[in-house]
Amino acid sequence: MAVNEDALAYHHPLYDLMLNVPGLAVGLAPVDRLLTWGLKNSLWVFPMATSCCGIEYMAASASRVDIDRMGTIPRASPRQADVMLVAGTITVKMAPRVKRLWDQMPEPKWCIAMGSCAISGDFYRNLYSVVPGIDTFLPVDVYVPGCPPNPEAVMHGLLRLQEKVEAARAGHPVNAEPPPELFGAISPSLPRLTDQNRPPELSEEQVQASLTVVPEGDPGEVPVDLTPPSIPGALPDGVSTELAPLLKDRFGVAEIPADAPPLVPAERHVELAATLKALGYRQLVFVAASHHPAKKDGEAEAFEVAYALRTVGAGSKVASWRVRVPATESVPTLTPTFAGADWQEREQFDLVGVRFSGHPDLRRVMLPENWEGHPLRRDYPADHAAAPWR
Amino acid sequence: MGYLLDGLKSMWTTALNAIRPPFTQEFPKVLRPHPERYHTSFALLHDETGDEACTGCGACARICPSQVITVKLGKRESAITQKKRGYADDFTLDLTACLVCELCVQVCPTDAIVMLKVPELPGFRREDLVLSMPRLYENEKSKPLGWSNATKLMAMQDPKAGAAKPEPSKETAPAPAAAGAAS
Amino acid sequence: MSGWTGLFVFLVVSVVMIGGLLAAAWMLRVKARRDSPLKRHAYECGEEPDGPAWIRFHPRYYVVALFFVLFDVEAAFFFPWAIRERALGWAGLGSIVVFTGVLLVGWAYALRKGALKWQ
Amino acid sequence: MTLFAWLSSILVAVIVLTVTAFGLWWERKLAGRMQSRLGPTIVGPIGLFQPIADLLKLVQKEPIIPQRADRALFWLAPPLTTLFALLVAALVPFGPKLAPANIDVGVPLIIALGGLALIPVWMAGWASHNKYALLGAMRAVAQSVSYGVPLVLTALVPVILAGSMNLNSIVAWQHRHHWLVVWPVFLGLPAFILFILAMLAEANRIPFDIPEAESELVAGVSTEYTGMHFGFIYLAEYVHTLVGSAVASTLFLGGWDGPFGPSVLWMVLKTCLLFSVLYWLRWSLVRLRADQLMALAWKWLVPAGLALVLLAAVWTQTPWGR
Repeated sequence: MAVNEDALAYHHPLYDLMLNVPGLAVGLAPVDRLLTWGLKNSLWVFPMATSCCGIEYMAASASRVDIDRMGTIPRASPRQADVMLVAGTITVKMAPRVKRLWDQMPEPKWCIAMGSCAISGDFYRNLYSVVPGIDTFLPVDVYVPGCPPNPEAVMHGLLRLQEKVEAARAGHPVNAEPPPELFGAISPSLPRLTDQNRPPELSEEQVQASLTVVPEGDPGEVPVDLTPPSIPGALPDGVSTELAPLLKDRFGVAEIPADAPPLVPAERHVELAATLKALGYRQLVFVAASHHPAKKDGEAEAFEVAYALRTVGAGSKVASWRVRVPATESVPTLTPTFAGADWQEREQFDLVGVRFSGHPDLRRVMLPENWEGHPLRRDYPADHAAAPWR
Repeated sequence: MGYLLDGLKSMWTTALNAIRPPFTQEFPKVLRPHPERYHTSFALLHDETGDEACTGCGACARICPSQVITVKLGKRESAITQKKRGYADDFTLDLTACLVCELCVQVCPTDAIVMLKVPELPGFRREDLVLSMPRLYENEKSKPLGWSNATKLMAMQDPKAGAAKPEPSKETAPAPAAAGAAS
Repeated sequence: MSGWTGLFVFLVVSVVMIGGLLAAAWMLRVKARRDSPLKRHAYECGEEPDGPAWIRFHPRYYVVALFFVLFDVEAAFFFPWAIRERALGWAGLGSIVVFTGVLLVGWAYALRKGALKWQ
Repeated sequence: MTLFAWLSSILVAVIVLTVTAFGLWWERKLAGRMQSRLGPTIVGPIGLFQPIADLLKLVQKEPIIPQRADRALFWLAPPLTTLFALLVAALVPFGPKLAPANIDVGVPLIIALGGLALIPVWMAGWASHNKYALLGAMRAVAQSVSYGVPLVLTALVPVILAGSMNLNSIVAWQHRHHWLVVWPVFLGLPAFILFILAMLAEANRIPFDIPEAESELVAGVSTEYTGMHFGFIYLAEYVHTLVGSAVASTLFLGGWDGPFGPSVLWMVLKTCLLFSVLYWLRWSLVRLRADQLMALAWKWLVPAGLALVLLAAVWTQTPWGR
């Protein structure tokens, strides 16, 4: 009846008109109650289940809790759903998809953030790739705490949503003002959609953030002084003994460290890989790059890339080495020798920013195309303002 | 043919299921009994003297993997024992990012923080899920407390005692809010 | 004749009922205050729609349609025979057996040619 | 006569729609029990008002027409699916001569109307301008077209035995002799099973629901539909199944014929029973692949249908079937 026009994201055009006819409003009161009753008792769910909370949601649909009892059925298409149940970590790459699906749902619609990851990003919330709470870009109606919440909590969340639907239609929306003493208690303290003092254009910005490249200043000015760690000898067992004479005799490597793979000159390492492949090291296990920022003693910024190969079959042997190049130079690609190096090198380019010369398709593989910077560089700030959705 | 046989078999199964009593426990009416170390929400306790058990040492805040606990240390004289000691001037547990991993309970030197057996109510705002100090002490009074606290968990790990540990009683009624309930 | 009148009346009633539901839906529909430009994009699991949907389809569907035209038209011939079946006696039966035989030869030929291979 | 037509039409249409609505509830209840759940319990007594709540919710949803859709077709298709599915109900006799339309060419008309219901499905799929919807519509058409042939052939069996295409006469014949599934059992039972299979395929129900296979096609034809328009597609599917089971019980289970009591009761009883069995099938079986579906129709059901027709013809020529 007394639908609070400003509190809801939708309105009934014709129904509102009818309410303005004198005398009709009284007659329509039971109709309105009936409509609200229908609205709150038929909440069809669009499960936006991305990780472990999704399993709990499934359990909620299954026999023990059975949310079908309250008329909640899952719909595969957002067009027919009323509630988006975000269950799981939403990454920055996923967020535009979630937003699009949310937009494609017809009004009236609601959103339930299930579990810590959806509410706040959980302990990934300062990570470069995770959205710190879906309420930075979606209007969330009910927050279900837990990590993950148990199936009963999902149903409880839906029951709370019913309360909210009813209250909103009755004209007193339930989350009007947050208690002031709790401001700032939540970290990271990012503007949320429900914040009163949130600039309205922020939402639009966040939508656009992942759709277009936002020009930003150079983020690489943050002073970071960390001693470059040596790549740990991750492969203590089974490291090949035939590697040492090979490196000393043919590749002129002077010393072979005990706790790290030997350093090979960048221009020779493709040849080394080919030689090892001929010796039976047929599988490229990993390509792992690390970033070493410039140090105070004059050592220039550099990248180290570690490679590991292994023989296939029983009694497998491992051969690993590393390559160190200044940040301005590139590492020759291993793609012609090992086809599997293609994506692994792309990944290192994506996350660390190492360039591989001769690589056939050097573009981002994990992060969105418009991502700025390389998040695993040591000078990449943890809470990067330029990262989308932040 | 295989499909036909399997189809008949599955039809038999569903028919049997249909006449069996269903598993469903009707949630708002019937509550499933929770285990004693059920991980949900938190409460701060009073010690046996009736004073606040928390000394504000911040061990929980340091161990918390997702850094949701903020403790503000204050030193003052106790109103009950008249001794000067540490207190938490402010204690906030942000349930929105909590992992419910129980580490804070395990490290607490004074058994001040324990878990509850009932989950926190789903909230309409993020702020509804922030457990401020009054709410944490309120939880002690009004909600059933879990079995585990730091002392009991430590005792479980004592090699001399072995794995033998007093299995908690099966009562599911809310524990009385009396001081020392968890010591 | 009366049967057809009944059918017509039923048609009118159904149209009115369905129209009534439509009218109710039109009257009670809600409207969003703010429309997102993404709302009216085609649903493609949250991705940008990739090209138009009105694309060319595999011809296997066409073959099924051809099959249908063949058999359904033949099946329609059965009806006049079916209601007069008793009166026509063994002679009618013999002729329909021949007809079915010819049909089945065509059916076997099509199957042999792999008309229903779904690849 | 006209008054009777109006009254019976309104009555039948209302009853079919109501029964369908509560059929939805019944299905969810049954599905719940088959999965050791309860099904709807909260909305109304034993969840009985669940379909009403769903309906009230659906009429309030915001209608969305996709950007590149064919607007007119998109709007028109879902009401038409319900209309065509509903029209068949006019021909089903609920008692001796008790049908809104008692037409002499009943059997072919039913099959024709069932085939007509295909057109709005295709309209919906095409107009949505959505790949899932189009693929779903494509599959729906291929499937219905394939299963139309065995449907026609199996419906011929009662026609041959009764010597009439009027549904009322067919039931009357069963009343005079036996229900078709009872005797001649070697004709009636296989024909009945074949008819049910073909009818399920026409209504796109499991195990023949590849047009809307959730795991691959989201929601098939109805992917882009919101609110009441989706409701119409949803409703049509159930009306189709309900009316289909009414037709099947008319043709093979003796329709309104029963040992005692009013004829309408028997008809309703048989229809609801068959309806429930179809749900039982739905919640027990897995769906077939598209090629298996086509192979089943063309390699097995069509020849089997032809054989049944010929067998029925031979039977009527023998002294027992005369």
